[in-house]
Amino acid sequence: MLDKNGIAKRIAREVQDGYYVNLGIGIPTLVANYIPEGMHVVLQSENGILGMGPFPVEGTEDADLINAGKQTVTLLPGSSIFDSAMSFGMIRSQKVNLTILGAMEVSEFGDIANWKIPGKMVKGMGGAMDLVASAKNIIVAMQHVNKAGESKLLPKCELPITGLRCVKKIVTELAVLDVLPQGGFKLLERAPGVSVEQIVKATAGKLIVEGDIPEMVL
Amino acid sequence: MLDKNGIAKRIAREVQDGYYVNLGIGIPTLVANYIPEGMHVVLQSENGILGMGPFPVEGTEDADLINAGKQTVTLLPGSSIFDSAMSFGMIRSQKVNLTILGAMEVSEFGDIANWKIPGKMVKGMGGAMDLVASAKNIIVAMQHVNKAGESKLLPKCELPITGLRCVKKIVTELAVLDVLPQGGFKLLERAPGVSVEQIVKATAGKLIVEGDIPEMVL
Amino acid sequence: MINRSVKNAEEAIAGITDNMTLLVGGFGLCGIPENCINALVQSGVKGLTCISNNAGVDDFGLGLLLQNKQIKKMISSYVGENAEFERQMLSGELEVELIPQGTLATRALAAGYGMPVIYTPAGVGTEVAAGKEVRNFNGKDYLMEYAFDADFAIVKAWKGDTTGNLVFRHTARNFNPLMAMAGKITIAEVEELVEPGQLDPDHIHTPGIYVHRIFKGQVFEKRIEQRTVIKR
Amino acid sequence: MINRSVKNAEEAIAGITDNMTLLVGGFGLCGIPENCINALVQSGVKGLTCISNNAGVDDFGLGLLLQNKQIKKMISSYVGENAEFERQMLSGELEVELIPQGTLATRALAAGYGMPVIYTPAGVGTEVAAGKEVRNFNGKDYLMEYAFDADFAIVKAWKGDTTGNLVFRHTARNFNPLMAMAGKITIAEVEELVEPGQLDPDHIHTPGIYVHRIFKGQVFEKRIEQRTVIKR
Repeated sequence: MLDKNGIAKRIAREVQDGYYVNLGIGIPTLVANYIPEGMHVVLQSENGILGMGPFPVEGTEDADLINAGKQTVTLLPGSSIFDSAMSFGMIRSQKVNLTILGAMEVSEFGDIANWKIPGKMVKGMGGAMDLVASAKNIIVAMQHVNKAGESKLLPKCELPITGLRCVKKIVTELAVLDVLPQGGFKLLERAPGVSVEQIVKATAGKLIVEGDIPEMVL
Repeated sequence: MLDKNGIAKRIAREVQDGYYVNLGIGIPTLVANYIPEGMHVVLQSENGILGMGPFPVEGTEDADLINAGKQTVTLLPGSSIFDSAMSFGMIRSQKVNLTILGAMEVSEFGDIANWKIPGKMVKGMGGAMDLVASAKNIIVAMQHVNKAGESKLLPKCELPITGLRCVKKIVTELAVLDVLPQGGFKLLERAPGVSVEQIVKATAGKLIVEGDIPEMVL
Repeated sequence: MINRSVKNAEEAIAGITDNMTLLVGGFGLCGIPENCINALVQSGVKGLTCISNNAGVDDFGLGLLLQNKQIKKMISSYVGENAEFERQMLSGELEVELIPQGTLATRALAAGYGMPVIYTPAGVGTEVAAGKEVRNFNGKDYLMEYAFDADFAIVKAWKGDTTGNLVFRHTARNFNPLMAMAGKITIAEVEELVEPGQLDPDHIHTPGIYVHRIFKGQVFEKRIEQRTVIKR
Repeated sequence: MINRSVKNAEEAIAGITDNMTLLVGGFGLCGIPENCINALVQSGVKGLTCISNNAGVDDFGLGLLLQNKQIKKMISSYVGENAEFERQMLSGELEVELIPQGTLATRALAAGYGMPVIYTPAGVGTEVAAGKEVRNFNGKDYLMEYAFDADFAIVKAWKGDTTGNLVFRHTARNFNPLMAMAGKITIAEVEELVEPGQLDPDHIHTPGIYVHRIFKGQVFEKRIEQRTVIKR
């Protein structure tokens, strides 16, 4: 079973040299910590940065320099700043290679719900609907089951959806799964110490298990 | 009867303090020479300048600094440079207060033809179709009759049109005329030494002459 | 050159009256027009519709107008971190329209560029699509979204000149150039107001033609919402 | 940082093959990708469709490709000042599609911003409207125009860094940032190629994400088409 950092570490292996990557809030943000040295990756923050760097050293933080999570950040050499129309322009025109974000639910067709729980205060979708509608490669980082122990990998999303048929891959504390175009979660890897049976039990949507499922390498 | 500079001088009187103005090629370009000292006007060039200045002093011309007529120009203090999408964006959103351009024909409904003569080499419309379709205030500077002696103020354009119902005012070597929304050229002023009869004779479209027509003041 | 400078925030907001629609620049608390917001609080203008990515926090930014019940409706993409907002929203005092962040940005761009509508895939198949035209281009569905139509825009820039040219600093750019282009009347507050010729024409983010009133803000608190740092 | 620099124009244009569609930056002879054009002449690639505001002059710019009969079709707003162009057009060797300048710019913007179509009033009621959807918004008619869909874009910038960030100088900006955004593969030639960190992030006109190959041009003639000066 993986912790949050383990999920982030596993997702980092999906990042390729030369990628422009947009990281959502939460576990996705941690992925930046596990991108191998020497791999050239540029982080996009949808409020208007390419080439986002780490948090600033105490005392150097700048109110004019924040990320999409409103956290103070830094700029790396080669970075650029642009307005929000251009930022979503490059997202919409699929120049960003990989989008990693969290989810409350994912359906076996790749629908995602991650912005609204009926009856609770709704804060808004921010840039999530734009990202999921546009990105060609979306990986979801999330827990396999919710706090009530119910699966978040469902035949159909029950919460209001954020986008249709967009999630390509899911990494949870238990497994790595592809979402197949024709529907279904194809099990690719088990987390260390996790059995296929555990994953079957935790997955409410159609799970496809073919042959031996290797344990993931981190 | 006015010469080209006279037409430009008369049009300059239509320019108001605080205006952003786009000047077409030919007579319209000359209008810049007659804007009164102390009047604050900003010239827009649709290839991407606000605050265009006069031609450069010999030896200081810069290949990277031209106007929409491809002539070398200068920048005035307070100028700005932008790309062609923003340039036509500000034209389309009617931020440019006044557009002055030449024409081959204008109809009594304000249709304009100024880009194409069938059978002759067609060079293209450049930015003219965008300008006439978007500008809220368009003044045409042209000769009242063509080289064959035929009126260019017509009931209907015979040449391929550039835009519909867009011209608000016309200044020729003979007269100043408003184009009425309901159709018709309303005669406002005669050029020095020109009689109403001369203007009637040179105007093929519906001409409206009401009361005394004053001679223009330059 | 045209001079579009005004004395202060009070003079700048003249003409903003009850029930108007305002476009407001900023992302979170970054790059918000603090001085204009404070002047609006002082003016007591009511029934405002504010189009802004966020709604400030309880005691800063648009939160101040909310506290004072001057806002009737918010059109935003994300409105967390604001208890009074939540209270007014849940009680029905405040109308809230949530729209995707890229849609918000592009509807402002459309207004500034004279495009009546834009098509975006954001929100297709979701409740955001309710009542909107869906159209398929090249096998993909898009929603038709209208350009914003607002009375005033208030934005904040780093530097500006008296002709209205604006330069933004780092991510304080965000929605500011877009809201500036989209306003029928655009008001810009700047940290530094200079004479024409002091800004490089090639570095101007918002040309002065889009800015109708400009002034040097009296105070810029520039509050940080999430101070995240690495220990020395 | 990602390194997108290539050695020279020859390496940069690799993969441009017969019958492809190219977006080409520049206005008149100002800000044209001279080095790429020269390399394309050398390459002998044929049947090109070029989307460019103008078509160069007889012996410079795209005129060189025309002389060499490498262009099948031009999509432009204005094509004067070119005798060979005129000859090929009148003889039917060269196909020409004339479109309004703002439409040209905005169709490129649309491609770069992932918008399938835009609406513009330019050309309504004219022969440009033939076969196009006309739609009325707020009492005004607009034409629906499609985003460009081109294989490559070739642009010219003043400065660039190895990650592909571009800065343009004066009116040599023109269509260059738009064509750069619109290309599936975008090639930029620059007068000065610097290391990441040497360009101010706030001054970058085209972020490197839109630029796939960048190189320092060998020679920039930067010819002036209409030298208009005031005598000393």
